[in-house]
Amino acid sequence: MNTVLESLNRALLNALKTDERVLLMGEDILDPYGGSFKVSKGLSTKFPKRVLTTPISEAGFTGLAAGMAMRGLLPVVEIMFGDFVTLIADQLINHIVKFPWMYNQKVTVPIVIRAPMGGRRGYGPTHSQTLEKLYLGVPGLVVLAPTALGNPGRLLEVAIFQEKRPVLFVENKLLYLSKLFDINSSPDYSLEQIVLKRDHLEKTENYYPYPIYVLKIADAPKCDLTLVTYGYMAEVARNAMLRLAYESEIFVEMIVPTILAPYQCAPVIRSLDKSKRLLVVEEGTLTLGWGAEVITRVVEQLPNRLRAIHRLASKDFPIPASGYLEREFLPNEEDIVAKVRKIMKES
Amino acid sequence: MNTVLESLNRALLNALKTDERVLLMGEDILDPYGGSFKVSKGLSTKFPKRVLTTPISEAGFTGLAAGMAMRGLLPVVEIMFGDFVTLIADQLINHIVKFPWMYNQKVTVPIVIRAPMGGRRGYGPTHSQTLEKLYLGVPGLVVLAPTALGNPGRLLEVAIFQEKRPVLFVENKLLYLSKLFDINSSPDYSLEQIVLKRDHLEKTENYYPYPIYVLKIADAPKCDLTLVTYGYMAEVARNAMLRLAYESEIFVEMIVPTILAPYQCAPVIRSLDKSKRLLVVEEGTLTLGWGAEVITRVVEQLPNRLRAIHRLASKDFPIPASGYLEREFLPNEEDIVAKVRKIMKES
Amino acid sequence: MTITETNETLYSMIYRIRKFEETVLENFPKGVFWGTTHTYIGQEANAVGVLSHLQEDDIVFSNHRSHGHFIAYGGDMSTLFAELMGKPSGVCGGRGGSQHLHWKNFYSNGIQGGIAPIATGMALAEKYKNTGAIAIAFLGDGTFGEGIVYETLNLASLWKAPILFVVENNHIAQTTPENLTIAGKIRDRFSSFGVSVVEMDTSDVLDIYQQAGKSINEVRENKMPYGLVLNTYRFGPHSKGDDTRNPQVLKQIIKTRDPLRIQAERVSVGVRENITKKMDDEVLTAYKEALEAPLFEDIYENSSDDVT
Amino acid sequence: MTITETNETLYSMIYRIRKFEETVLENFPKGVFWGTTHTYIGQEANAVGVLSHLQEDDIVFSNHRSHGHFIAYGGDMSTLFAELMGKPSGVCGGRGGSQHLHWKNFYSNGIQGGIAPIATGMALAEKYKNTGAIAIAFLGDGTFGEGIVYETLNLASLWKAPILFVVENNHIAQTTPENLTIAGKIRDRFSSFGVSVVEMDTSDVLDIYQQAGKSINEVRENKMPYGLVLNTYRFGPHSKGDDTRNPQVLKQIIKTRDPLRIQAERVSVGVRENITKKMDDEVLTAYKEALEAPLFEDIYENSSDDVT
Ligand SMILES: Cc1ncc(C[n+]2csc(CCOP(=O)(O)OP(=O)(O)O)c2C)c(N)n1
Ligand SMILES: Cc1ncc(C[n+]2csc(CCOP(=O)(O)OP(=O)(O)O)c2C)c(N)n1
Ligand SMILES: [Mg+2]
Ligand SMILES: [Mg+2]
Repeated sequence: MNTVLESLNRALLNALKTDERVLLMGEDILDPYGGSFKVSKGLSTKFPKRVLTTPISEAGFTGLAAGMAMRGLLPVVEIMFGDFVTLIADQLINHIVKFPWMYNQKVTVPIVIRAPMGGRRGYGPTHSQTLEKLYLGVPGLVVLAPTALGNPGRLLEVAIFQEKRPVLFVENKLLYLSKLFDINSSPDYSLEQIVLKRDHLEKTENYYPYPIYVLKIADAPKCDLTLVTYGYMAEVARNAMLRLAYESEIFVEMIVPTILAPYQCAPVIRSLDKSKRLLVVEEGTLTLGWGAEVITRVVEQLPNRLRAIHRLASKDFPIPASGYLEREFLPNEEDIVAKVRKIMKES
Repeated sequence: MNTVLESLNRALLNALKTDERVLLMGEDILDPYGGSFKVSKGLSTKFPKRVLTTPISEAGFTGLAAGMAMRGLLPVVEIMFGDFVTLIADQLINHIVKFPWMYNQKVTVPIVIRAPMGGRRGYGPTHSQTLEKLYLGVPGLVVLAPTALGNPGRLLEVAIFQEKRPVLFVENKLLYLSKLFDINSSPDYSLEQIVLKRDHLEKTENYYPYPIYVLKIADAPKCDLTLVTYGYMAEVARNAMLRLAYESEIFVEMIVPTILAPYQCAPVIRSLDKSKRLLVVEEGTLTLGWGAEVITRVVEQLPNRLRAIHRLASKDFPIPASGYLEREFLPNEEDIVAKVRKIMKES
Repeated sequence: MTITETNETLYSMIYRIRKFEETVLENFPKGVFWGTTHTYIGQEANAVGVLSHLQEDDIVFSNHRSHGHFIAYGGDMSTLFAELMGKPSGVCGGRGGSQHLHWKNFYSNGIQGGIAPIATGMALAEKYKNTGAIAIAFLGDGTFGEGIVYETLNLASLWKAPILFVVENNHIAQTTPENLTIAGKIRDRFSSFGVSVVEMDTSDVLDIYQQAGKSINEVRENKMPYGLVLNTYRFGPHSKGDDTRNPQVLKQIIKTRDPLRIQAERVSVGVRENITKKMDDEVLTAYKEALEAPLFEDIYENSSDDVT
Repeated sequence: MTITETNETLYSMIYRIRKFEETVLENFPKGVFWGTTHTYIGQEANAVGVLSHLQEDDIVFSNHRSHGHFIAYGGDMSTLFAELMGKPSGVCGGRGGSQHLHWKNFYSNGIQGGIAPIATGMALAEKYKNTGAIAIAFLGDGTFGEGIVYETLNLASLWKAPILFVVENNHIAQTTPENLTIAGKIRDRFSSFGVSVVEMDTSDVLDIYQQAGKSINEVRENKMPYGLVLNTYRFGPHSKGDDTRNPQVLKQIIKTRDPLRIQAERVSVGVRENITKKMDDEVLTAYKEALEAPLFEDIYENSSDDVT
């Protein structure tokens, strides 16, 4: 397995192979095309009855998949561009996530909704957004994001087979092409994988199967700042970390969860114990993004023990088509480096 | 003008009277019914051509109103229950708010979307939510919430006539029946109204026409805690303030903005200078609610100067129909009193 | 079943629903129920006629006006009363309330239209699993304003979902008459997606029973979607006290279109009296049982942790 | 205009669009354009035939496949090229890109279906203001999967919006053939909402021009919505290099259904050569102008504040 894309593709293949209840659904996912980003490539040829190409009806087929999930199947839905998750808001919020709780835990809706998000490809305002923040505060929904630091395919399989709650599985278009991180060939870094205990509300299992990754500069003499991010931005930030270490002797510890919601902030708090400086980086627009809740949960526990709290995110505007403007609006490696340097100077 | 409901109703009447471009649209808004919560009562009788009852097509008529707004009219749309704003997510996010910016500022979309939110009426999981948090981070959207401390009708008229950007106008079902606050007959309190300068991004006018209210206990000897909230929760918190002052000599300063997004946190920061303790109260579910961004903006500026940072919000669950459960899940006066006492004890 | 038995069963089901709903409306002002309710009075022949053909595993997806569907499905009245009262013993433990029910293969939700794809997905799952079960979804006329209904008709037709869409066209949506919400004809909207549809204009449960039997058979045999448009009348308010229709006109309608009265003529006076008594008893007993069931307050004392 | 003039105008418009799109596809690999694009080659007769009837204030709402519509509307090719290049001189200053255009009364957006209610609202606003302007909205076959289209047909019909819905049924949506996305007939979906519709299966711009003239007149006179379903063919890929159709079949289609070739026969060889030369020049000049226009980089030096 080489890229995130391959890892995800193989996971879907494996899921289809090992369990007849698994069905894929989405626009243009049949071979030879295999979906806009090719995550479904090769699957419809092998499983023609269980890979269903849909009309352009995001709400309709998502609801339909939810109905299947409630009757024992394990549907995986692809929203062609994550920008279109706006169209499934009602199905997701007023139907899918509500059913288990409002029906007094008598049903489960084990649906996985995959959505490729993100910009940097010049697709413009309606095909470049990072919209998961809309759903991070929705009770009953699990939002996952693979990282090249871990095993994206494994994460997807866990979402399909182990997670009983509905899942929004957020992919990033540029992350698809990222190579899976291999610590053995990356002597500059050290990597730790944390698995958290579940909170008391969910009694069935004891551990979240969603690892949180902690990446450090190998043999870092100190920990200057805790950088929290996910998905593709972790790839960008990983490079920034290296530059900061080598160019400025600033040592960043990066925390990369694979579960975005429900929030799990313990590793962040642990890291802040040393660093006292927090920077949350995300590709979505700034206001009320994922980072706002991370920061809030941190400061509820540490109201006065941090020296710096910052966010780096997209500007609060639509995403422009023009490459120049897009670069200006989305956070990039240079922005992270500059931001961290500034924080270090000021705090 | 007596209640919030009457104030809003009168504002709509006035808007229809003074400007032919104003149109109302929504489900069941015709007389004699006058809308589910009666905000449109009497209007269709007086303006039969400009008060349009719609099919049950929230996305459709919202989009339609947006088209009207782009061609010179001033439509006001009612979403019968705020729970149904999920259905307009795509129109709002991928159409309405995007048009002005992506069309290079060549169009405006002066639409006002009114949405009655909130629980405590036993309507159950799909008719009791406070969902504005979905939209608070959407670039280009103005989210307003009237308060009984101010002039709800005036706020609505400003939204219709002065605001060129699309507006989500969040009402609360219980707030409708609240009496407008009259400082003259409320000697226990002192009230201040703050009007902020616009930030540099919006160059056209100098002041936000959206006041922020600061309510204190009259002649309070100190300021123990800054409570930030909006809408109906301000009514609940107002009573809690009084009890805290009289029963426990705890003096709370309450900040109530009428604009929820774009965020305006300067008065909160000013107040925290004295109090050093922050409590954000909202009726929406906790995670990534309005308060998360308020807190984040505050701590970005004051990373280590506060003694306590807390939120009070609905539990992260759907809202149950049962009255008992609903009371347990939504924040109420008793919860506020208890929370503030606890904060004071611990910090 | 003999024809007589069928007639008596249909009559008693209609009566049962009627009595249940009357009990709800009668007691609402006393404050025993929570929130709001949408009663089914006048439309009973639809639920009874259609759902009499259900087989064990068949699925029913209902909407905001669900009591009649729930009872005709075989749902327990006491737990339904309790649900409306917000009690732990309710159908959904008080969490759902009137519009959000689930029991066995019965489901309902209070968002207009959104149930359509879910029910269709359920039907497809059963087809995929080869259980032979079908789905039935109830939709009102006003609900045909929602786009999701059409996405669903398209998908159901393309993918041949074994589902019967039952449209209860009571010519009004809350307070809005059909002519302000429906352009063209509901019937044609089915055909335009290649879905066969039958339209009826009757409050005679026997007519509906017979046609529904055929339609459900077709769904079952051909494993395809069908539509059944039932023109009908809501006798009461949309929820409570919000009826804006002309009372004279309504009175006239009730005179000619009361399913209870129509079916009563097929049942002998004696049997009718027995049924009436029996149903009155059952409803009253169910109501009392619900009323006497413990409140959440009785169970939890100031502890909210256990609730979630 | 004489018939000859009309024929020449129609031909030159088709040629103009064809040449523009070919220039886009030809230069895309060079990296001069941003993002992606959806070209209109093969469907030119639709835009040209329909939009030739526009009056000054009429509104056009287009979709992702908008270049042809934009050019037929009278849009400037140089600013369109510049928009695709992400330049400040672009139609929307580089903010929108290929799918998000606005100039005068022309608008487009890249979300399938969502434009339908907006265009309808615009039509209603013009009716309300009594300007006499109408709206035209372009929708693809695949877009009829989206529920919002039906909400819109219902509203447009109920409220009598002066709008012409032009369906360009190219029998494919991205890579998915019509039979996998459309149950029943698109035409019937209009009628089921009480909207009159005409369907044509031609690539002859003159046919389309004539029928569109009638349809637009009806919209204008009766101030009501109408549908026009144009069966057509996309000759190229959906965006770039993503054509999964059988090349043999496609070749055959292009042979019989090329609007440029069909219309060419009505224009004398000499005139045709003139037109060709003139249009080639215009497109090339526009392309060069766009190419030479300053970049954002040239204007702002590392300052992002001014951008917003
Ligand atoms: C999406 C949505 N919009 C609006 C409502 C509010 N509402 C509840 S019932 C109703 C009328 C429904 O009319 P119809 O479908 O004809 O069913 P009926 O009430 O006549 O049985 C409305 C508007 C809702 N529940 N869901
Ligand atoms: C809501 C939405 N879903 C999916 C897409 C992705 N998409 C862009 S074009 C297209 C196919 C559209 O097909 P059709 O309507 O037939 O138009 P055509 O491309 O054939 O002109 C799809 C699926 C989109 N832009 N918007
Ligand atoms: Mg109805
Ligand atoms: Mg097409």
